[in-house]
Amino acid sequence: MSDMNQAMVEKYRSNFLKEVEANVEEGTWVKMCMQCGVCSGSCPLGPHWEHPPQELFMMIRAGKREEVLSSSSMWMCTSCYNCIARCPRGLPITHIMHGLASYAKRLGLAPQNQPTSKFGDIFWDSIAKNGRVNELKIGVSLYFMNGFSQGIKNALAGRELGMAMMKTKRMSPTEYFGGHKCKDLSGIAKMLKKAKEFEAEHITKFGE
Amino acid sequence: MADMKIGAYICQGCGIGDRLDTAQLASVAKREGKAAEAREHAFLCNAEGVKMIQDDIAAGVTHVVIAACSRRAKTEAFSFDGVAISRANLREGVIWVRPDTPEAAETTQEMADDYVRMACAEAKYMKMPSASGEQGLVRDILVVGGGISGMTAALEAAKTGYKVELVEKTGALGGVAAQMFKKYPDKAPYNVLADNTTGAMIDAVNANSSITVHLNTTVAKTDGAPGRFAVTLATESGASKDITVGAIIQATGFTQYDMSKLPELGGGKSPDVMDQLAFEKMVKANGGAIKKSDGSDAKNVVFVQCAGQRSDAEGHLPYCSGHCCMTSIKQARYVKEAGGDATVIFDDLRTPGADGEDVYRGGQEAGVAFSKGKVSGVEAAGKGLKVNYTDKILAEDTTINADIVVLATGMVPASGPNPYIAQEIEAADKAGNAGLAEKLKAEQASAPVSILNLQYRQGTDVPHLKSGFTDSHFICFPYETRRTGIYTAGPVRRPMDAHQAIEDATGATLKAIQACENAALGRAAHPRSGDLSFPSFRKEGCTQCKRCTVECPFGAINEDEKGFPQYNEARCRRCGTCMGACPVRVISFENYSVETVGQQLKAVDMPDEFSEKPRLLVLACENDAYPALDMAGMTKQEYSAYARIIPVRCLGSVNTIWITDALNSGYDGVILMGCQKGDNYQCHFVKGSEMAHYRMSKIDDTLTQLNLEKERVQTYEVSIADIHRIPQIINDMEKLIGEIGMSPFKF
Amino acid sequence: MAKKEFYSFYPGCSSQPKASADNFLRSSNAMCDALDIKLKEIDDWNCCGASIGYAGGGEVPRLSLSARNIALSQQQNGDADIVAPCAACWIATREAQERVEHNPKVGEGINAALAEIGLKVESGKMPQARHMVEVLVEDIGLDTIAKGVTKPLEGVKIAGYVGCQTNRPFGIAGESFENPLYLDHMIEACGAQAVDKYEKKVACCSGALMFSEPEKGHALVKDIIEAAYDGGADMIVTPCQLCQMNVESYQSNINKTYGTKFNIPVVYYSQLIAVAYGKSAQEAALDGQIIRAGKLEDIANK
Amino acid sequence: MSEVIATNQTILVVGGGISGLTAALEAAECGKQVILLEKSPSVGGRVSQLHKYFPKLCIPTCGLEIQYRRLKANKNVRLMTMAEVTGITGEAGNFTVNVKVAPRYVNENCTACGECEKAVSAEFADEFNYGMKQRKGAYLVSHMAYPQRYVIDPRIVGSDDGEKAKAACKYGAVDLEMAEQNLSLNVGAVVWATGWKPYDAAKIQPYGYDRYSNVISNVEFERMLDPFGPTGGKIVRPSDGQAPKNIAFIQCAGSRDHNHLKHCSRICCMATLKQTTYVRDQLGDNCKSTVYYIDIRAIDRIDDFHRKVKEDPNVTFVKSKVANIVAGSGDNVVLKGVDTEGYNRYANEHDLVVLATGMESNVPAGVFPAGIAINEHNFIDLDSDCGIYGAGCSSDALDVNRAAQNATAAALRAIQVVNRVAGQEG
Repeated sequence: MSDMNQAMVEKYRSNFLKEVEANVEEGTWVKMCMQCGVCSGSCPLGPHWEHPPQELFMMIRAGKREEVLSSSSMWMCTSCYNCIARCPRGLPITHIMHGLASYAKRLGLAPQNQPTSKFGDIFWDSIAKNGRVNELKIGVSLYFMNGFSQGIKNALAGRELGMAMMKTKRMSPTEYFGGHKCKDLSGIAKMLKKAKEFEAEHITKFGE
Repeated sequence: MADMKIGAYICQGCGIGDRLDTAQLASVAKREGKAAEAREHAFLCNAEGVKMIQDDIAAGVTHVVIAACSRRAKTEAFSFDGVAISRANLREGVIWVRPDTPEAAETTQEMADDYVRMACAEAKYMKMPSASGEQGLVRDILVVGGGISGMTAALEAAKTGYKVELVEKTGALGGVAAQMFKKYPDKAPYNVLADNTTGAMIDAVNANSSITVHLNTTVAKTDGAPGRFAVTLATESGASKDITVGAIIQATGFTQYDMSKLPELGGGKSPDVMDQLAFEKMVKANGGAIKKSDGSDAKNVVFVQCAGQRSDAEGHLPYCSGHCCMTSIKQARYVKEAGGDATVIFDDLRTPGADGEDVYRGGQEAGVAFSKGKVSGVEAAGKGLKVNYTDKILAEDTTINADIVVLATGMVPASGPNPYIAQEIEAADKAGNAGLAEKLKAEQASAPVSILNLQYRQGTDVPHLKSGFTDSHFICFPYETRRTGIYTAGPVRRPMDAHQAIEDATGATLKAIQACENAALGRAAHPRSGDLSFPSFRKEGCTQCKRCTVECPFGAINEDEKGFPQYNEARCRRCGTCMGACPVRVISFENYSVETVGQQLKAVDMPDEFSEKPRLLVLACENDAYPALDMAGMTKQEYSAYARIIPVRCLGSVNTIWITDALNSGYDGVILMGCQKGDNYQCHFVKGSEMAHYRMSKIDDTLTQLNLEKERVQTYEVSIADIHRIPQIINDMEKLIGEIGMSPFKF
Repeated sequence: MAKKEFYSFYPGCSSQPKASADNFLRSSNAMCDALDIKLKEIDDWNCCGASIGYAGGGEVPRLSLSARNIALSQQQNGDADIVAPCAACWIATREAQERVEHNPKVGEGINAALAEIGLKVESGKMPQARHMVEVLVEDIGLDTIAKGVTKPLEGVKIAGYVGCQTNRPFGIAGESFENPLYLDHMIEACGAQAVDKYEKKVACCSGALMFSEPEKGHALVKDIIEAAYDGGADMIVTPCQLCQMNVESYQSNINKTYGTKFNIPVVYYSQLIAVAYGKSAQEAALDGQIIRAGKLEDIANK
Repeated sequence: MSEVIATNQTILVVGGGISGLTAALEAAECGKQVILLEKSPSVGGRVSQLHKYFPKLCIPTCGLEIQYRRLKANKNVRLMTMAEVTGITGEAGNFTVNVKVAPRYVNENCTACGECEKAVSAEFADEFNYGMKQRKGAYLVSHMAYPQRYVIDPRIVGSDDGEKAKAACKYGAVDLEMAEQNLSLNVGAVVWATGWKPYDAAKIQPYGYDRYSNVISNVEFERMLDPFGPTGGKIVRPSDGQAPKNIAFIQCAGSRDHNHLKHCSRICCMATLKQTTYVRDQLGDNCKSTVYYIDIRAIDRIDDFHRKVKEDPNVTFVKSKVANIVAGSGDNVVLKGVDTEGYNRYANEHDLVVLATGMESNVPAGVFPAGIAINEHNFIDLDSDCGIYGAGCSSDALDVNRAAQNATAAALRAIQVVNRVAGQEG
């Protein structure tokens, strides 16, 4: 159990809802759910959700902390915003799902080898490093996300697509060496560092 | 009557002139109807036609026969003061229901001739009704019950300019409302809590010079009628006081369902399991702090909705008390404000209307937890309590710990004893329904004390509709009880919260005021609002059989010491059920009597047995069956030319003599059409249709005596929407007569 | 609304030369030239974090990225509308604005981060963030666009695939979330025929999850393409770079998995307009299609 | 109508539906002078379009017949139809009300003989049947219409039809010269009872009311049961006129929803339960009903009706707000969502969908003097001394018995104002 997780367990004994309200993006909305289920029915990857949003909200109220935070469900969110558009109570469900996912990750409870979680890291690193996405590098590291041998297989499988992209000038080998990036990288790094610190420092204080 | 002068006016408009020989109708009116004047007019309802009639009235016509459209049409044009009016329905009732063919012409004309004869006959026996003057204008109103409903009624009546006698059996005003810690605001936004303002209301009542408050007082006796209720108030000390009031509002509220009937939910087992009222009192007493019975702070409170409600289980309430979800949300907010946690376990969360969703959201914003679930039990767990329930969303059996459990038990109306229980027991015994009889006997044994102590032939209190709630036509006419001039308001009428009770009491106040005003003028109350006719009887003919006093749906008729009926005009709704009940036919209204109908059916020309022209008498309730017949005409539904339709005030007013007379005078078939009876009755006089059906079930003997087929007399429950069905019923009767043959009783 | 003198352009990562939406960038330039829309690119703009940024970035860092773009745009282009052609960029920017407006705590964090590089954003004082489509629909107007068409795309039947993020949660003013019509109207404005009742018009292409959950993504795209074929479409048009990529480039994989024979071009509205306005196939970046839009090329080459 | 006399002891009741009728009659039967305004050609309002009332399953026109008879009999009430309030100024005890009266083109000579209707040919969407049916340009709103007087549709005035109608009337009742009138009334108090309209189902985009012919609203379903209605009393699918076999009822369609009406409309649950009994009565075991709900709000004494319907094996309840509706096989549609009682996904095909659309208040903007509080749900808040009182569904989302109750209370408040003016208060 990560230290932070330990700290949170102690801080919010038996009140997971309060914890979510304090620490999760848009978490204060969770209590407003009236269990109509429109979000759950609207999700394009619905069938892949172990627990759909409205059920997650109920589980949060019921204090099922481990089950919620270690669930793969939130990671199924494709950010299609159907749930937000339809929710009769106006809950920002997409953001709450993102918030729960990243909070679970922060506490080290997110499921291991969750592909979207890993992809998220790769993506973020690319941004943090270059200020802009380096599609080629992301693609390659994606292939190798699950180890070298699997990576080769993936790379071969994806070769056709890669070639097509190159051929249509929608990807360039030069990307691998440098490629698209911002000028003020140091500034961006500073900014992100500060932002991360702020969030880390306030994570236990939001909503208070 | 020497001074009687009938004027018959035959309209030729709307195709009547084209389809009928109106000259012949006029001569029928003169020759057979004994009309002094009989005039035809191309367009009777226009200014000129109306003037023609008015001129005749000025010239001495006392009884006006309008042979034109239905009595429901052109009422503005054909309303003449000071004369009796009867209408022959030649349009909706004749030409619009008959085909415009040469073959049909003869029978259609005969139909019209008969309706003119009938209208003349009716007019001949009509008198202009006038009020009895039995009571004058009394602008004092008795309000029974000093809770929020009663106080509202008192204040509203005073504000309207009426005097109020407010009776409260306890030593203080305010009732349940006064015991509330906080309330919901009276207007939007509703997602906040407001201070209880009952105290201010009590002060306003005490300060109001038009309101006399009687504490520790009950109603020992209520006699009389609207406009002259003679009430005896009894105080705890034994003193008594007689007052006279014009109308009564019963706002006796409710008692909380006894939660000790719910041991499985911990009712009566732990002092920390309480009903909503007890919780409210506790919070109020502690100024907002939530404390357990041992005085320690309660951190977790669980609210169990629908406790012993919405259930057909023995001893439970079959209804939903409506307010409990809102109340639990309010109380859960007390807990949140005191820093605790509150969970509401519900099946359906019922917070309807504009304020309801605001209240629900308000509770959620405040952090109240809501869980759709079914509680299976509440038990002690260590120092606290444990609620076992099935979480319906997470589909699992689970438990939640609580320091206090609040059971949302229901409202039991404080409506007094059911005045008809003895009759119901008798009926149940007759029907051999032992189970029901037992249940009723138990109810009778545990009946509460009377509230009004009515000195009425039919019992001491306002009749119940269902589950002890005092009501009757609760959809269209929510205030109509079955005791004229006595209106119930608040939870005694239907489960409701304080906000609705205030609305309800305000409306009931209007009805009480209306009752005072109408009584003074001798005007009937709903549904025959404004009717001045009232029943009287020929004492020398009366056999004191008491049927009228027993069968009156409104308990209007008392008996004097000799057992003769006493009518109490102002209690009477003018339905004529008494008239229908009377075996010796001594009861009548000025403009509606055994004669006005009897003479109509006798006035019909009766072709002989071999004419192949049967005659079918249709006695149709004027409230639903008759309008449906009109609409059948408007939509050109054909029905038998042999039918002769007579509208009646209520099927309950049908006296079996009419049937016997009809059969004796050669009618081949008789059809009675009334409204739906039974639990979901639609009869505007509650019991009229039911009584009629009961009486007709006995007509068979008569038929056997005359040795006629039973099928010749049929009674139907119809609705105003049976526009296709009713003509069918008539046509089926014609067909039936074709099969079983004509009546031999033709002269 | 009238066309603005110029717009502060935020192309986003995919719409860079030789990036995955290079074909959009080129056709968009041709379109803007044809419609005389002036764009001033925000210098040194950065990635918006996209819809996957939350996983690594959390809330404040992710939103700081968009805040930086807003601040830069303000610095360079004053109050000019920020125009993004990419739905992710557009809503990320708008979300950052909303959060700054409504969540003081988060706003404080964002500005603390921006302070490190001498920038700041203020509630109520930020320029409008708009989608390129909004400019076309609201500022230019589809009628005006229709008037300027020189090479109507006659005989081409197109499924207007709006997707998610261009449509939700903000969407185009006056359009419904379930059945937006502007894209169909745009198709018709260009003289082509829009597929009526395209069932998958606003269905999700799986977005970023195409990379992490390819099988699930393929399943969604399969339905989107099938519905287009059912509607008798010659090609699909979309306003979204990620949709274009996901729907066009995995057809062969899908064919392998499902034994389908998909081979339907997926183009951008900018390419339709460019061609309809007489731009060459090259200017319209039709050579940037993995699955060539033959019918468009024929018209362009006429 | 121009010679309507009103004083500051007159009570003005605006709206001739069940609430307005009740308020007007109760006040008049207390001896007060009342003017009753109705915007449409006849009174009766929304309830006159209903087949039955819950929970008694009785006929609305049954109660209306009594109200109309009370109206005919009472000289204290003056009814003005086709009249609309355009503005109110003044204060309690002394209001000036501006009224616009649209021409009916038919005068009091009308006998409702129907000749004009026979004479004309052009047809228009029938408002009484929510446009599910056509009516002539000369028409009687319904068989129960009161006043029982025809109306000429302004669209045929100046056309051949207009002249034909005029020529067909033997009684000079058709007056094509009638013009709009504007009058101003001086009254002491106002009871506002303009009722509700069904929420525009097309706005609930996920349900595709505007895209699927077999998705209808609950008020349209109600009209299907009228033997003289658009389907001759038969429950049918609009797409092919066939009897449905599998109906879905969707609750909270536009209610309890921040995208639409935030409030709960109260009546829709009971209305749906009632409508399942229509299905049972007419189609028996040949048709199933499924009710998709969030909470079933069968308030107070009538909850037993709810339990009775639950016992019907042909009626299923699913605790779920339907996410969206997509095309199914043929003209059927598929409802997608999640049954939240234990998380069960469904994609259920139905051949008819009835949206339990909510109640939208008809309280207008820009008519009332300052100080009249209209809340965010567009209902009039009670202020006991302001002289203008919302009644029925102008004050809250109410069922019929609560509307009648509330209207009676509003009538008393109005009486208190005019009594104060007359110096009769205690």
